[in-house]
Amino acid sequence: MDRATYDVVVVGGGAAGLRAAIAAAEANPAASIAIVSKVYPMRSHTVSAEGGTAAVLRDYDSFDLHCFDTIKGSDYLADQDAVEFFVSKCPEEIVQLEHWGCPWSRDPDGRVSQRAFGGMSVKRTVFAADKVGFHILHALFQTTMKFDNIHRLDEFFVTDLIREGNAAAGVTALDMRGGELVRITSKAVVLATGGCGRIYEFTTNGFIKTGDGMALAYRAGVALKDMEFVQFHPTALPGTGILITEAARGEGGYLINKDGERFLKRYVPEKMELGPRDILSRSIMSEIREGRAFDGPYGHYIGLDLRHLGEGTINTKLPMVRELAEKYVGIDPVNELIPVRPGQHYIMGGVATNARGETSVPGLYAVGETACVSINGANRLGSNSLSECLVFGTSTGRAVAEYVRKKDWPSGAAAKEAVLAEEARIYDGFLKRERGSETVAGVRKEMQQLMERDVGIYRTEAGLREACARLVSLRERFAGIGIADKERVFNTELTTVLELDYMLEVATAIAHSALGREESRGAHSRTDFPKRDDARFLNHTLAFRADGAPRIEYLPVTITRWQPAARVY
Amino acid sequence: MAEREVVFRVHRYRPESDRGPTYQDYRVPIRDDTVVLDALNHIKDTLDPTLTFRWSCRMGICGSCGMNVNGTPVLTCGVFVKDLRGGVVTVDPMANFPVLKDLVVEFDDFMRKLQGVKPFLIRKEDAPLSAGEYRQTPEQVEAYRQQSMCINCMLCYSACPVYSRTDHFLGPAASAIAYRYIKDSRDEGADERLGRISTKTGIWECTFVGECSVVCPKDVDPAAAIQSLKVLASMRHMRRILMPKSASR
Amino acid sequence: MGVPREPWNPGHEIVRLEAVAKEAEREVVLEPMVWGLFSLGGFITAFLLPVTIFFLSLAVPLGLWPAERIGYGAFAARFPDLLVRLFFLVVIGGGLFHGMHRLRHILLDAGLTRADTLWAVLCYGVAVFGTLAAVYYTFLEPTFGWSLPFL
Amino acid sequence: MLPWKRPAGWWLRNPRYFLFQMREVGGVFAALYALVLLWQLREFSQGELAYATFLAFMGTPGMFVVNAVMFAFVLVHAITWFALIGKAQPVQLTKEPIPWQKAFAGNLVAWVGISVVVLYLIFGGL
Repeated sequence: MDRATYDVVVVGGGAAGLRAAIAAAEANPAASIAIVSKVYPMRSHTVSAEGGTAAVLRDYDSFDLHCFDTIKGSDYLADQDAVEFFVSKCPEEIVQLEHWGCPWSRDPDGRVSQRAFGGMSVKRTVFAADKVGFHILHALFQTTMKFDNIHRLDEFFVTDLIREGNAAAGVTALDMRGGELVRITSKAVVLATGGCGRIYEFTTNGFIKTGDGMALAYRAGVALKDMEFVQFHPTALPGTGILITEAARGEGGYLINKDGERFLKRYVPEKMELGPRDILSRSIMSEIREGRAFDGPYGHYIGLDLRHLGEGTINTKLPMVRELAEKYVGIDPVNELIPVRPGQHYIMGGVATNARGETSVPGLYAVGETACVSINGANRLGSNSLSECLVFGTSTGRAVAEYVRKKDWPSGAAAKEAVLAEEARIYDGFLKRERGSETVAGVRKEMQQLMERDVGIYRTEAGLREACARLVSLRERFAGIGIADKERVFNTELTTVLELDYMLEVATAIAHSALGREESRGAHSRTDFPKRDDARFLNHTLAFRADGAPRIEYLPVTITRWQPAARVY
Repeated sequence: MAEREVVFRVHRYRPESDRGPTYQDYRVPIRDDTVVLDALNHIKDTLDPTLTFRWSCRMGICGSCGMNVNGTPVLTCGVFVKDLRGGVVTVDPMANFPVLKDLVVEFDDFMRKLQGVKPFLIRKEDAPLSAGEYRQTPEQVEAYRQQSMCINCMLCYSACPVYSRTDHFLGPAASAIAYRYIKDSRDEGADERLGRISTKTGIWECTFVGECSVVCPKDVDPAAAIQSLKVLASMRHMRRILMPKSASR
Repeated sequence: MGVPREPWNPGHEIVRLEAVAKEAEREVVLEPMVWGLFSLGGFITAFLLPVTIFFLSLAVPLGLWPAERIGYGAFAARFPDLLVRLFFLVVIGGGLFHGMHRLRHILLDAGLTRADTLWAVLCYGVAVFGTLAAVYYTFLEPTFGWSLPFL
Repeated sequence: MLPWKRPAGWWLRNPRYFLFQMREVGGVFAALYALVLLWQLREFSQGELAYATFLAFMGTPGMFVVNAVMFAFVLVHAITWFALIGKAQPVQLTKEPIPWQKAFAGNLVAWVGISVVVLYLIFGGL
């Protein structure tokens, strides 16, 4: 039961968390900032982002156009004031990262290159070959090493928020290597734990993306906003779910059905392969349903054709695509089609915040995929999410630096109680459980299959009701999970149980939010309500944790200059 | 796809109950596309939930799942079981690091060394953001691209016989990252970094075994980077002897 | 290796930059020099030594050349040539600095790391002494009145 | 937390480690032969008789075997060295880096050329 005290605790060491930590460290050099992450920061899932990050840098482009693309892509559910703020801040984040050493791909004149991306009207996506997330993450991570006031607590698994009065006052965490439950007292907490893709069976997300931050905020009474909007990326490798970047299409790749036809001409004739992700994923599902897909050991798939790009372009612009295809499916994209199918990729929803990352709890902030500001609305455009992490990472870091300047230190009394309660819950509750009737892998698998089937690309009222009911029974079965590993040091069985706990929380919010939205908008596609319904649902969904089912409320979308219109590509 | 069973001999070490390491055998059903990490996850999910290892992205970029498989350091997400020779697959934690539990090792030592080489751009004066990006041609990016690919997976340290005898040796990955910044046309910290790596805790222990570059999953070629650093450091040293005044530039 | 875990101390992984900078001040002097000589010696031996061994030690016993090609007379005829003397000096010095550096590292690799200072003194001592001896025999040895051409 | 102990025969565990050790030993043989050369110069300076005795000793079958072994190891050293210098190019002379295989081939050609020149200039022609 050790303790530590920091002005700011940032939970999560991905792009958003690191950017927030650096911004806070710069804005308030007197403040001490801890990055608390359940993995070493360079393992964070930002590392897997491939395609790029959007910003208006050239004369042919404009802030208004980027705003419009983003808002149209969001199916008019984005808050337009937030989008305008976001778009205006993207360019300086690109330059900032460049100044911190990020190896952006360059034009011959030495300027940062830009490529085409789905749903973007012009070449707007900055990239570093196709390892953009990797380079951003390592540039940010290595830059944090410059700052004396940024401390890292690597491999600390956060179990709960500490509150004093109403305000956030730190976190309790498992020091995985020491095997201790510890309290980390702070004036403010920033949640930057990424998304929750592991709720789904077929996902491009890493094992660590279990919605921890969302669940922590949700339990603290903060609303989860727009959780029904789950993005399915059109091109993931069947079986593993490894992501094949949208840049493959941005650089000119085709999607082909088994008849060798570029079938997108029937769905998005204007944009073809550069249509938004929600529409492309549904188009692929239609092809599969109508029997025009290939058949493989992991079900139906369609082909991503890069052969016409030539070996040179593939090697310079898409080296990782080639590496992944060769290494993981034994296919050389220079000569063969890459098998792909849609897989869960991103969640537009998240902890309800404003553009400064503030939640309804004083001192509690959220940023990145964990948060919902919202700029992504019902469907995020490819390459807006890394920019989102950077822009709102900065604004949140600055906001929290300002907040802790004025805020008094918490007394610490609440922290002592909290850590005792957590010890009872985790050590006496979970760790002492003998082999129960259920295993964590079994319950997790059922949840994933359930979400994939009933809360996936297509949804119906019957399916969603079924999902909500079965999540309740899964919650009951969760209580019967036994833990075989009784050791405290690096107990990954224990942490996967805690992660499943978080995931069930978030899955429930997703299913109930989806049930409430009786329309089809962006990534939320109800076969029983196939039309967008602006009269009833030009609103954000807010899900509050409550006994039994979550309480659902609605909040109007902020419209500034772009009136909702039909979304045709 | 046909299934068959393969025996996995897995290193176990439970710090709270074991005196020393042991091996435990598991029979795992294998298909042609099963990677070693899949087998470990099969063990964890269905056979023995106490088996402990790190993993996340399973696409060879996060660097979590490095282990010694049949004695060779690999990312387990990228090794097909069907490609391994011999009947039994032996899985050990990465060599040369303290073992925390089962297949999990501690490498805070590397994190200190990484910090030591100042892995960030050093400029005499930072240009304001409003001035836009520093210009850099594609050729200038190419000069350090290879070394910028390091994912810190630690396979090179596990393969390095020099690190295994001399833990103060800076080691492959940290050296490669130092070289990456030195070769970056935007950076002005070469002298500082060469000074840092030309110390007792620097690069001089390297005997160019070259195994780091063989096991590197991202073709970073740290062995070559260290040789180049040695040349640069020697030249800097000679310059400081011959021209002591200009050396501190 | 196997450093015992410190008492829980959040942020203990962070090494303060000043501490790193202090460490960096202690640059080594010997290593860049011996490594430079080792490197240079590597080139010299790789390019020049195989042909030398072959000519002086293997070709005659193999019957490829008559014995007088390496006999006293032939040697005495070639040796006054400055280039020949330089050649011998360079091959001997290069071979010694290269080989002795590697010997030191072989000893360390064999696990004898504690006596590193001793190995360094011995190995580089032999290299320096041998090179000085080579200077003596190529340019200063008085029997035949050899001397530097400009002395 | 177990301290890791390197097994004593680590360099026999994989062929690359073994080749590395052979390369290192090859370097040591270069030093040994340098000492032989030094000895040869010393005997040469002692006059015709001493030099003849030296040559006679070097001509014995036992010494021939020793010399042949030294030659073999020095060859290993030379060839591995040619391969390595292509891999570690600190100075890039051309626009595109030269692949190490090409550098290796170039080094071999240069080596043969230099050997011929040495035979001609130092050892008195062919």
